[in-house]
Amino acid sequence: MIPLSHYLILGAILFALSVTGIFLNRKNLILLLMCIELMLLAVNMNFIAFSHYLGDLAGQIFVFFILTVAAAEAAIGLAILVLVFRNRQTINVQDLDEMKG
Amino acid sequence: MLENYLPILVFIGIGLLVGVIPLAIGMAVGPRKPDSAKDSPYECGFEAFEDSRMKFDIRFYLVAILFIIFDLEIAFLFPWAVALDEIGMFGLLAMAMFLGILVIGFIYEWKKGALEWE
Amino acid sequence: MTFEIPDFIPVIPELFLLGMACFILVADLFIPQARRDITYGLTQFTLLGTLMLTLWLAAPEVRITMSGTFVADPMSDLLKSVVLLISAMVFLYARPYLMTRGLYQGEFYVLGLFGVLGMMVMISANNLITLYLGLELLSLCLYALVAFNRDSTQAAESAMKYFVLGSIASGVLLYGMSMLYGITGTLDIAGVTAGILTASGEFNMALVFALAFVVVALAFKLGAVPFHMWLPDVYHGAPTPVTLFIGTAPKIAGLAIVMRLLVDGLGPLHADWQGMLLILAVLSLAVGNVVAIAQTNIKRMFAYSTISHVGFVLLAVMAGTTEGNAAALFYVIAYALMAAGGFGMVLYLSRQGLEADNIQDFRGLNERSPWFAFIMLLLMASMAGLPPTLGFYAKLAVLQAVVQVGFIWVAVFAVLMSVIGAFYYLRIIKFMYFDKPEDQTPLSRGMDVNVVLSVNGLLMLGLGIFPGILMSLAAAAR
Amino acid sequence: MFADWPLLSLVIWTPILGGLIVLTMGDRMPEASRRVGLAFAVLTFLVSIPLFTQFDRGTHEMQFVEMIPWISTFNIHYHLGVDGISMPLILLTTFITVLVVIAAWEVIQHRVSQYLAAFLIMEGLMNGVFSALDAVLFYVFFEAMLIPMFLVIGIWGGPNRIYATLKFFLYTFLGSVFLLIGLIYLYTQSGSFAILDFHHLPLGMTAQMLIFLGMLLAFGVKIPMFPVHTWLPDAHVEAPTGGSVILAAIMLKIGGYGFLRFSLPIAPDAAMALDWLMVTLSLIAVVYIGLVALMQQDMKKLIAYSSIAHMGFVTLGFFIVFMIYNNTGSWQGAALGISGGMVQMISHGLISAAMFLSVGVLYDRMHSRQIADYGGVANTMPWFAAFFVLFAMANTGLPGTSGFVGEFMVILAAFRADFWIALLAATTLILAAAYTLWLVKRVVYGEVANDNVAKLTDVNRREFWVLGVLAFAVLLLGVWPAPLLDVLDATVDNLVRHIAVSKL
Amino acid sequence: MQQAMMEFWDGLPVIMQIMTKIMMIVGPLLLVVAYTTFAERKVIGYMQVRVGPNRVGPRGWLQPIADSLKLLLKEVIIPTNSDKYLFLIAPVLAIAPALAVWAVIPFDDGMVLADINAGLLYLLALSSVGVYGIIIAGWASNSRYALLGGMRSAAQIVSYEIAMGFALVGVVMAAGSLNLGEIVMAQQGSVYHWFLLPLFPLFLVYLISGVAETNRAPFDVAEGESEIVAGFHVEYSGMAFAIFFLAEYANMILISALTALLFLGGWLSPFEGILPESVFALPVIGWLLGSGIHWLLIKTAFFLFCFLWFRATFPRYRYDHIMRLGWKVLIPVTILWLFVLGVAVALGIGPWFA
Repeated sequence: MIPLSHYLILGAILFALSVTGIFLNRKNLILLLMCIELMLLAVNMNFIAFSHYLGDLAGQIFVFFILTVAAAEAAIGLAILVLVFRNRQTINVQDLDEMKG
Repeated sequence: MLENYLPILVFIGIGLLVGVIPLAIGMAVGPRKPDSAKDSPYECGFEAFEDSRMKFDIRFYLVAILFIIFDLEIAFLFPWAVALDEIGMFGLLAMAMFLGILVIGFIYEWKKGALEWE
Repeated sequence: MTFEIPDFIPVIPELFLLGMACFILVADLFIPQARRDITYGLTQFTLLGTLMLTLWLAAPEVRITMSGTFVADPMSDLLKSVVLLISAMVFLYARPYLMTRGLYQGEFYVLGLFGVLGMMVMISANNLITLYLGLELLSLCLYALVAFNRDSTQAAESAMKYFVLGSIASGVLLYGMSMLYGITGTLDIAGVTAGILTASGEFNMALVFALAFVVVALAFKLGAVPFHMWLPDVYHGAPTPVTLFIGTAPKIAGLAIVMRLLVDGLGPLHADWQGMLLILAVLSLAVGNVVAIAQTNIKRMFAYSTISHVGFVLLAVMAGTTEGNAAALFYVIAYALMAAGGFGMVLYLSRQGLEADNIQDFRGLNERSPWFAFIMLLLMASMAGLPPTLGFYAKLAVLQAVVQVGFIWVAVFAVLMSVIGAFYYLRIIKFMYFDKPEDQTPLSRGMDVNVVLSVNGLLMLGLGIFPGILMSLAAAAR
Repeated sequence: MFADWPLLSLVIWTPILGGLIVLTMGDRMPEASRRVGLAFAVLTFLVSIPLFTQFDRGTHEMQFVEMIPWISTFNIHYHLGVDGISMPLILLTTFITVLVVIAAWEVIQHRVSQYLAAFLIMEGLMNGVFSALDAVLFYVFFEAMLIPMFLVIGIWGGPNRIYATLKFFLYTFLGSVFLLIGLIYLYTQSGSFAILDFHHLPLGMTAQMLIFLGMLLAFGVKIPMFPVHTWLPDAHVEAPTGGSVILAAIMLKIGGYGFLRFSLPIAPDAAMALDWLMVTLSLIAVVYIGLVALMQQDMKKLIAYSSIAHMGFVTLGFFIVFMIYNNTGSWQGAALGISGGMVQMISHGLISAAMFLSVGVLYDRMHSRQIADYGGVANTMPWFAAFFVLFAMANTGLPGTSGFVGEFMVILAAFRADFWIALLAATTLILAAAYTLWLVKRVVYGEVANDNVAKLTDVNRREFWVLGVLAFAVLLLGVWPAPLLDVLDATVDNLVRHIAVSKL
Repeated sequence: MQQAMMEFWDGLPVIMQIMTKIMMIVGPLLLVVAYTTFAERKVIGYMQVRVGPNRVGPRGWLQPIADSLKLLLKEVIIPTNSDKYLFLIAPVLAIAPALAVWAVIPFDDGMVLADINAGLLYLLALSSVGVYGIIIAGWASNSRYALLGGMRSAAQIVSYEIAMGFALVGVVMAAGSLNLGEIVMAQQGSVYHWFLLPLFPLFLVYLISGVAETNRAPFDVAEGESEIVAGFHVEYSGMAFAIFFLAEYANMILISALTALLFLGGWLSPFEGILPESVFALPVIGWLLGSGIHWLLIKTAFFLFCFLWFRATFPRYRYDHIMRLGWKVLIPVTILWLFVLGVAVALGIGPWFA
């Protein structure tokens, strides 16, 4: 039996990786989208681990919903990405500077 | 219950091996005589003059996006289908509503021409 | 195991809205562009119909249904009604703009309706899942709406920023929720509260972590400093009608989840989150007000002003008392009404070829249209918190709550910041009244916009003279 | 017959209603707007007269009280009432507004209806300030006044109007928000926003100090006291004549009224502890600002500084009571200072209004406020010169004019406190005489200075009546102040009795 | 003897047992793949009234061996500018899932490597992984034709995967389980109990989708020689190419087997419930007519033959027609049938859902 903490640490590592990826990545928007997905997966990892160890199904149901929403989010993200590319011919993060931020 | 998955893991490993080993043998046994004409990408005889990772039709993206959405709906349908006997009429109606909304989305994309290819 | 058929009565407004949104989505496909008014009419009918249903079903007791995931109580009745009303106003103001820019499409309305549905779900969430789903339904619609003008570089860019930061916020929120779930073993908000109370001491650290994640995520969504980076760009880049939409009703829904999750759900941790909110509020007040002064684009200016208003709302929530919560509700409703009118005026001034999103565009409005200059005057006075407009009572209520819990210096700081804030609202009044107009194009929009915008502005005064009604509603909601 | 009428509400809402009516008339028929505006101003004045005639002079209790619940959540009431302090100020307001409306008759040609509406609405709001007995109601009226004034200065003002109006607004707003915090604190302590409840609320010294300082910021800016007076010269100079009149005659009095209604009764111990500060600031205002006034080249600015100096006198009268008590050990003598301050406020309301209107008369003809541009006006405008000299005399405190009564009372009170303070205060008589009379000399007397002055025409009938009525009032109050003092008596007496009791 | 073997077997470490079992699946499978290629050429040859390969070995029976030897000895060309690692990983990614899926396929009652509850889900998941091989191959080759071919076949596969998924949902609804063995057992009774009947539209959709999923004719535009040369594997040669080839045929067999399992009762005999019980008690004949692995093989072989048959018969579809068929015909049909099925299941109609 793998102890709960292992899963949680894995989840935390994934989460930290995604956050790091988001903040370090200055080149590619697609990478950014992938990091966001990774973040949700880290959360899912947590939920499933908890759900399993608590013997409560609600967490897994939540994961189901998160997955769906993540897909919808990815769809919209990609659509916006295409829009950005069409308007600017680039998906470089640093090029998104038309407005002072 | 988890032990049932061990064979699967092993099988995947073997599947990979079945891919890797012949490839390795092929590369070891086969000749290795590179020349520029042979190694250049196939262009119907033209010289390859630029990076061929060109832009491609936006519709491929569209298909990908639509696929993600629909495939996840299927993910919802599976557990429902398994439990259909137990959740009774209410379960059926709930899924009917869910599918109804899906169908509305489907009609929308159909009418909007997202499914047209030419 | 068979499912119990839930009590659908409290959910009727949502179901109606959902059904109508789906119907409009399909119906719009078969409506030619020239008859787009039908879509618009249906949308307004839907919003008003839902409003009627909400009011009709409103009741003073708490009704929990859908296996405990959905709650209808006085707070949800009040907030939903306001959300619906304001959304209807938003669509009304937006129409002339959309028509002149070739954006008069059914999708705008359908996305808007689904966004409203998302808000209603958020407001009625009694379970972390419902809360998250409502939030995402709203967010996804808003991302799409921001990018609605497909030929605008700015819109695409701001949509991307909004999307990325919004998604990160959702991720952070989920992470916090997952920890709460792990500690308390339930996704039910009331259960989470109970779980926290019974959780043993070894979970203290984890609880604070979870709390920090939740607070950060909520701050992101509300646009509190230092998590406000997306807000000015999104307000600026989005088409003005969308800015109008984002700037109004979602704030109400945002406060609703703060109430449900933070105040109710994590109520036992009040001592821990009070400090966090205090810092967020103080920073928001400072940054929002000071940076707003430097803006020349009115949408950006409103964005920073939003940040400062969020600071006020957080201040009220921070108090953690019933009065504080009521004050927050009152403030956010007042703010949504003001912002609707403010952006409504920007839309009112815009026309083919002129965005009217520059503060300079308000020059000499008093000569072009004294009436609407007066309306804008009321709106700005209300935002600045000048009596006898609604905005004053909102600030009064918040300050009262803050002083009551002994944070007198925070209250002093808040009012100092609102004096700074008054400056940039006055600047608009100055442009309207003291300067000569550059643009002499006569202003005329449809009768509907004229009337509703006027009512919106006069509401500032009307509710300012009789704020008791709204205040007691807000008080009853807590 | 008026006793059971809601007189105070009428006094507040009649002009506001009139303002809104005028506003909706728009700029198409300026003449009609003026007539309607005047009608409402006069009507309000008439309505306010019963307040005086029906006033019960024997009691300090609030009279004409109206009280209905307003915002039940916060226990806020629509609570109106007047006593001897506020009633004269309401009369002053309604009276001056009539004159302002008349004075604007020909001068304002641009957006007439908005101008008149602004003044009428402002009148209502100011009446509200003076009659509100609920702190929130007071604050609402107090702040709401700012918007019309902001617009009046900004739209119809002089070349530097935007700077002036923003400064005016932000100074006043900044000051008042501290008042708000103080009121909210008092609410959390007492559970209601009734001002009279605040009076009887026991408070610790720290709380009193903070509240007193907060209110000092609000009312000190308004009155204005040194060193937060700098907005006033700018605002006065840039404002149109009507704006200057209202500003000087009434708005400044709101500061003084605030001290009497809020600061002294709510935080008497703090006021006592800080009386040295208040007296010092007052004396600085009297002496230093008097000297500054002497240097002015601009007529309006000169009058503005003179106003500051005179208001310094008012605050001196209010806060010297504690020193009198320390000296004489009796609170009875102290009432003299407060009464004097009140008389000074009313009197200054009349005189400053008259002075600004006079300058307005000149400005309308010459479009200049520079003293240097004038000279020998008496030659071409004899009637005007007569009025101007009279008002200047009143401003210096010449016996027989209203200015004399107040100043005399305050100085008399000051002597009971401390000789040196009285002496310094008395210098105001000399200083005021110096700058005012020098102004008169330079403007009115002497040879006709230039062609422009030569072309001046004397006051017309409208201006004559406006100035004449004011002159009458100034003289009347100067020779027969008794009606005013009668009204003040009971209330001031009670106030002094109240602040004599420590709240600690 | 048998006793000794059993003891030997039980003495082996678990991992060895598993490996042995897997070998018993993979070995024959690869053999079948090899001979399917041969069969294909032969069948099509006869259909087109020619002989097909007949030189190597008796009647050409050694042809597949020769082919594989030839491919083994040819150079694996790695084009310049290609992404080397991805280029080599792609074929592995194509073959591994195609084989690993067999872990959950039951050959007879209980005769399954991994008897997991989520068998169908596993199957769906792994078959999706195959797309990666195709896309990566197209991308890594750095060739326009490969890229375009890769994109096209990926789009095609994912499009049909939706229809396929819906069809599978229908099966699950009918069977009430995701376990493939249980799905087969749910069809027990007689030939009328097979899901072929109540799920007939889904059966058709599944079969068509299966053909499209495997990029087989008439849906083989991705590698349509006349349009984009050979699709995603245009740059592949030697063993690398052979592995793609292998994967395609393994998938084909898989789809055939699955069709048999899901709709035709798998190893169940068509005579079950029709012939009297006593017949099955007979020696040999009883075994032949009764349920057993041979019935599964027969059914699989039939569908495999269909694959070849289609290729010989139908002209290639145009790409837009393929996409239209997938999205606008198959998906609506499946969704509609799911509604029908839902009502039928809820009402307990027929012998199937009672």
